[in-house]
Amino acid sequence: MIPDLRVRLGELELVNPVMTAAGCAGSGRELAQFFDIARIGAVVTKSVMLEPRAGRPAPRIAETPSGMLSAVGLQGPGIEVFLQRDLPWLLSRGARAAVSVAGGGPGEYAELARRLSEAPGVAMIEVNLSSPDLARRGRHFAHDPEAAARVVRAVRAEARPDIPVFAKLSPDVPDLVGLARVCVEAGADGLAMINTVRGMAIDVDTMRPAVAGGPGGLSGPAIRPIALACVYEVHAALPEVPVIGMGGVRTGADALEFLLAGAGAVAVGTAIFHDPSACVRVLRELEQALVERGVERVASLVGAAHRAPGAAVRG
Amino acid sequence: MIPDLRVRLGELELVNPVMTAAGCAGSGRELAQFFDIARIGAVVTKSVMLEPRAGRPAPRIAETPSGMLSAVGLQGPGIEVFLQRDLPWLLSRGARAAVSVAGGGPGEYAELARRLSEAPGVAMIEVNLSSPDLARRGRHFAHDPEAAARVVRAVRAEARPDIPVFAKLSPDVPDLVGLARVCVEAGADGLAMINTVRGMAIDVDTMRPAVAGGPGGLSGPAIRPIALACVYEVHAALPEVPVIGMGGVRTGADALEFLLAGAGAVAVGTAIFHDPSACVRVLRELEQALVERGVERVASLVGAAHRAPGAAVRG
Amino acid sequence: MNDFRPVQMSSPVLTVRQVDAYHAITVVAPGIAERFRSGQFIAVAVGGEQSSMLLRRAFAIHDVKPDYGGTVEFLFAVRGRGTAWLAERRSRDLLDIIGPLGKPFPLPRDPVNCVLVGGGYGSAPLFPLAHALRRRGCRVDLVLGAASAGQVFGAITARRVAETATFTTDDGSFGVRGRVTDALGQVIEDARSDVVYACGPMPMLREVTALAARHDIPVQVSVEETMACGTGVCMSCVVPVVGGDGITRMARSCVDGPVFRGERVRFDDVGTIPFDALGAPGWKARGDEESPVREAG
Amino acid sequence: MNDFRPVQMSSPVLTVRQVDAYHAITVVAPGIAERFRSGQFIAVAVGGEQSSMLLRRAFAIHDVKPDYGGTVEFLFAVRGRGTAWLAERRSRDLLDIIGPLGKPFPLPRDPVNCVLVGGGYGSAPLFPLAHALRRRGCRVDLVLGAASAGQVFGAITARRVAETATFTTDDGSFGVRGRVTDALGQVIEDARSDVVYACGPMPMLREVTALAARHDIPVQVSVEETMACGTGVCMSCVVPVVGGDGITRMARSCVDGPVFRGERVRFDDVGTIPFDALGAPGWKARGDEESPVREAG
Ligand SMILES: Cc1cc2nc3c(=O)[nH]c(=O)nc-3n(C[C@H](O)[C@H](O)[C@H](O)COP(=O)(O)OP(=O)(O)OC[C@H]3O[C@@H](n4cnc5c(N)ncnc54)[C@H](O)[C@@H]3O)c2cc1C
Ligand SMILES: Cc1cc2nc3c(=O)[nH]c(=O)nc-3n(C[C@H](O)[C@H](O)[C@H](O)COP(=O)(O)OP(=O)(O)OC[C@H]3O[C@@H](n4cnc5c(N)ncnc54)[C@H](O)[C@@H]3O)c2cc1C
Ligand SMILES: Cc1cc2nc3c(=O)[nH]c(=O)nc-3n(C[C@H](O)[C@H](O)[C@H](O)COP(=O)(O)O)c2cc1C
Ligand SMILES: Cc1cc2nc3c(=O)[nH]c(=O)nc-3n(C[C@H](O)[C@H](O)[C@H](O)COP(=O)(O)O)c2cc1C
Ligand code: FES
Ligand code: FES
Repeated sequence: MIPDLRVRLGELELVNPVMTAAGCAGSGRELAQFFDIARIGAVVTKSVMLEPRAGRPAPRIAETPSGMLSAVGLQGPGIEVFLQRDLPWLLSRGARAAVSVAGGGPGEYAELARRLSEAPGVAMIEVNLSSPDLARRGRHFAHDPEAAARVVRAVRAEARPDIPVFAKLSPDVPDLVGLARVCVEAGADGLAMINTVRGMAIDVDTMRPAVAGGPGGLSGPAIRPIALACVYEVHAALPEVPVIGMGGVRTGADALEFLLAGAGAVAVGTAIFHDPSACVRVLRELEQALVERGVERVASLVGAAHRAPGAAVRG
Repeated sequence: MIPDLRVRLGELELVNPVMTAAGCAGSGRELAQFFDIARIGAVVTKSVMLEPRAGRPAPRIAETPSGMLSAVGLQGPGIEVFLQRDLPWLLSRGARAAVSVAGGGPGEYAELARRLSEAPGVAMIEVNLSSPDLARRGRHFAHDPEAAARVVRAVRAEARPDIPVFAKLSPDVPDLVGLARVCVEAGADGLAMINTVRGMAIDVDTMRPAVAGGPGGLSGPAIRPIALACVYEVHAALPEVPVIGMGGVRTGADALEFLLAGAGAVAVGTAIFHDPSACVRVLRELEQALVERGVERVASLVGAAHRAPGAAVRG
Repeated sequence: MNDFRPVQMSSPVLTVRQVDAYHAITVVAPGIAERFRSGQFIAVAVGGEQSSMLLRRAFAIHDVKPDYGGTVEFLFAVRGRGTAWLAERRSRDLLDIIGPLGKPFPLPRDPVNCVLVGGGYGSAPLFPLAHALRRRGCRVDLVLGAASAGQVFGAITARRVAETATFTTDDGSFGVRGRVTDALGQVIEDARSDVVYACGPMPMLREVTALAARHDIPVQVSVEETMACGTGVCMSCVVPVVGGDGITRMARSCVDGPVFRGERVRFDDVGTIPFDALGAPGWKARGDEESPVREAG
Repeated sequence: MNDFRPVQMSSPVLTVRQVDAYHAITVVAPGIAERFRSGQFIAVAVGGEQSSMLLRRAFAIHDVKPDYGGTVEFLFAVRGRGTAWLAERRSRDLLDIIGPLGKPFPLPRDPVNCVLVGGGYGSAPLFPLAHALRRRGCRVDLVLGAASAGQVFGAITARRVAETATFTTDDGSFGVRGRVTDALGQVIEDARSDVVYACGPMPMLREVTALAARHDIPVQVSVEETMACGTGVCMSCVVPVVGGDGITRMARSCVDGPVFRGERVRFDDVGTIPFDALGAPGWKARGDEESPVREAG
């Protein structure tokens, strides 16, 4: 038996449920040295902004137990170069290109959505809401449901109607389910969660924060339980809303956990730094796990952990 | 050089800054098989309630990367047995006994504080605010600054004036600094942070939540970066308020990280499950780290990561 | 009690062997070997110093020997991450071990007839028990079961230490087809057993306990509940157990057990908090005045 | 470019040796050995399958040999958790390695005079470079420095591969007391060096670059910035580097380097985002119309 790996997240149809997490796959070229990037469900780009961006000073990362802290600061070439160079390259390789966008206010997000809609081949737009809101002294949009809604509405209004828009949520918010609901009401076709968790490490030799500037974002397997709780909770509250689950996916079993919690697809982030082939390995392991369990369609597992104990998984 | 390990957290003076975290040291007897419990700064008890409590059904725990999920449900004997059996035993061994309390409402907390104040030898009362508030359909007190303040006020009012009261905070709150401030204004002499982080794991064989009942509390080294960010942030906002730092302390270097972030003392929790002698080992390693760095007084390091780069640590 | 308190040690691995479907590791651990009484277990740290696995793994002690000041053997089936790591150990590696842990099997004062029932790796602790009972002049009969032949542990040794050894497998690939309880009744009658000792999965223990009750003989069971620390501090390993006072408590199987009197364990309620357990939700209403001075554990 | 792309492999450890203050590990890694050009490095996963350490550790390739289809040697000082784990490997253990990574040292077309300057373990990649240069008929002089005698690596080999080998130690315990830059000027003059290659700590590279500038000869430096992936995807290893167009970009030292032309690296601004770097805060205001079509990397 070869399991059917296709998944459908609303209008977003994918050949399989494994994608890269935003900001963890370079431009795609780096990973293409290790595997054929057309084999995975989608390549999610790092968050593209209107202008080029230098990011934050080094040291930008620190290793933590089963995780890492990072503060890259969205270094990137800007939408111009992205559209001229990175997007065409991804498409030329047959990859499904999902484009993450970040901006300083709803206007910038809208402009990005418009530019992306003019280009052919954008499979999905992921709205990174953990970008600092310039109008509110750098607080993340995700911290303020109103601001998040404005951004999502702006993107949805400007994006071509056939391009699904996913809102990417941070777990560090007062009311995640509330925020999720607001984003969906503002037009998001689905949700991606979770972004990194606020954290910090201190270098005991220099006695200063290990990542320049102090706090950073915690990612990797360490945060998987947190991410799973978020996905589970949001799926319980909004079972019809497609969710891309992420946070510490390293193996096929981890991906399975997210699917069972309610994610329709999963993204692999930090694990790529450890194993550049992580996405295809996760896919292979997931397929194997389905075979072992006699599951014919991966889609049948989505949200299964919410069902009554013993309730059969529809093959 | 033998470093001076004494610390002072407001009125709470400790021979050294290492203590057990609430709920992770049994009744004290279990650990006393492995080391002399009088050697550490304090033994913090599991949260005592008015009545005996059976806790949550098994499986109560699951292992996660560099962490664990737990949902023990505050199983315990109740204050009566605690005062008759556990507290006298701790004192007979020369331990400093810090008593964590939990209740269903301010009245229960107050009653616990009163009972503890009648007993001799209680070094500190730690108010576990992550207990479900019965008046608000089981939401944690920590989720509502008003409710948290009522509890802290009630405890402070009933506790003997010479017993310091620390409020124990959960990181899963909308505004940690705000909550910290409210607790201090309500009379808390200090803060203990962090309690476990909300998380979840799914058993990929049974396809059900791995911990009975679904979500659990994530603890262990995985959450250390989150805990450090909380301590750093609260110390920055309220530098005069004593903080007991915890969350993933496993080694002396980890303890040092918390001190540098602003904690006046540290508590060891999950690491005890791995190594029953963890507290004394952490203490030894911390002492060694001070010697290596030529630091004469551990107290001089508290909050040092906030100082300007290069600012000398006062020996 | 001080003499029996567990010790934590960094123990060199002496040998790693494959025994049927199991791996057997022998470590040099004098302090543990000398304190050991049958039924006790060890808790092993897995994954090395920078391991992502924080929780200890519990294994019954299968054998202790006086060599090298004292060695301890345990055997295990590869199940998850930790046992997979253990299976890769080589001699001279160090293992961080705590033991001996838990309450041992109580031994009868008189030389009575004992039947020992094991399921899968649950057989492991029965071998040192058999020796201890034999030293007291007891008759020992063994009933060992498993899913199939490869998982029946220690068949040869079993025949040597026991008066009779009966084997059952679910698939009939070795010994009698069926479960240990299908064979146990006959053994009890033939051997005129006075007491049953059992170790294995919870459902097996429940049936053995029921069978012993029907034969009106006492039974000691060694239970297995998920453990994280093994030392009594994490409260993860609880099972509902009825105390001498008739009150059910959530007892920690690592320190209050793993050996309990079978009839005291509320097998049907494992994985729940029975409504009448001390401190269960609503419990207070029932017995407000009796002020219980003991808790679970 | 396809022929040079890095490979990921599970490589058996052949030998682990102690070399002065360093550990040297040789692994069997044919794919890496055959692609290798001097200056490239490998990224090693540490801690085994259930490791709590997620990030790879970068090590310069010190030697490749054709044995066993191709072996790769690297050497390292124990520094933190990962190198401590590596130091405990034994032969036949498997290491998960990616390589060869990064841009190699560019080799001169003509047989010119080259001086190679190494600090501490920064000497490691200079040995294969020396061989490659010698094969092209270049004169090679070596200047190797370290804090003290034990950390000076490869003194004997240095004397063999190089025309002259000069050693410096901060404490004077071996060779000349002082820093490599105290000796380098003289070597450049004596050897009439046409080009400098340097690998070592950033401050050393900065001084070597300044010195080369004073002698008006080009310098290639191999920089070391904290790395997490080694493959260009994490964006952690950035240094400010001036491009051919005069624009400063935050370049990834793992894929755009680790070898850069010395004068292109803004050593004084390492650990910052220079205000005039492409995309720095406020950068837009300065050059709004010139629409830069290249980014960092
Ligand atoms: C008192 C006692 C004695 C035991 N003796 C043996 C023995 O002699 N041989 C043997 O093969 N097995 C024995 N077990 C079971 C053994 O502890 C588990 O198989 C082992 O912990 C699984 O570890 P893992 O890393 O493979 O699985 P994982 O699933 O990765 O383990 C994760 C966590 O769950 C706990 N856990 C998982 N399964 C069990 C289980 N069945 N019982 C207790 N904790 C569990 C582990 O201790 C660990 O903390 C015993 C268990 C107990 C409680
Ligand atoms: C291109 C390059 C080549 C190198 N070649 C060698 C060599 O040949 N021999 C040698 O001994 N060392 C070399 N280093 C340094 C080596 O990578 C670090 O010493 C090592 O990563 C430290 O790991 P750890 O586990 O001991 O320390 P930890 O502090 O535990 O490492 C934590 C994280 O920080 C990163 N890190 C820490 N220090 C450094 C550093 N100095 N440079 C880059 N990343 C760092 C690690 O890669 C890891 O991701 C090289 C570094 C680079 C960038
Ligand atoms: C170095 C790094 C860079 C990231 N960049 C982005 C980004 O540009 N946009 C975004 O939405 N998320 C970004 N993320 C967050 C990841 O997409 C992902 O949500 C998070 O890391 C959790 O997944 P993981 O544990 O698998 O890494 C980044 C994470 C890391 C570690
Ligand atoms: C099994 C378990 C039981 C706990 N019980 C309590 C408790 O009774 N009261 C309390 O305030 N915190 C309790 N905690 C939280 C710890 O005291 C501590 O705040 C948290 O685990 C983080 O520290 P750690 O990572 O060192 O474990 C418990 C944690 C665990 C893992
Ligand atoms: S295993 Fe921790 S209390 Fe029993
Ligand atoms: S180390 Fe990851 S991009 Fe260079």
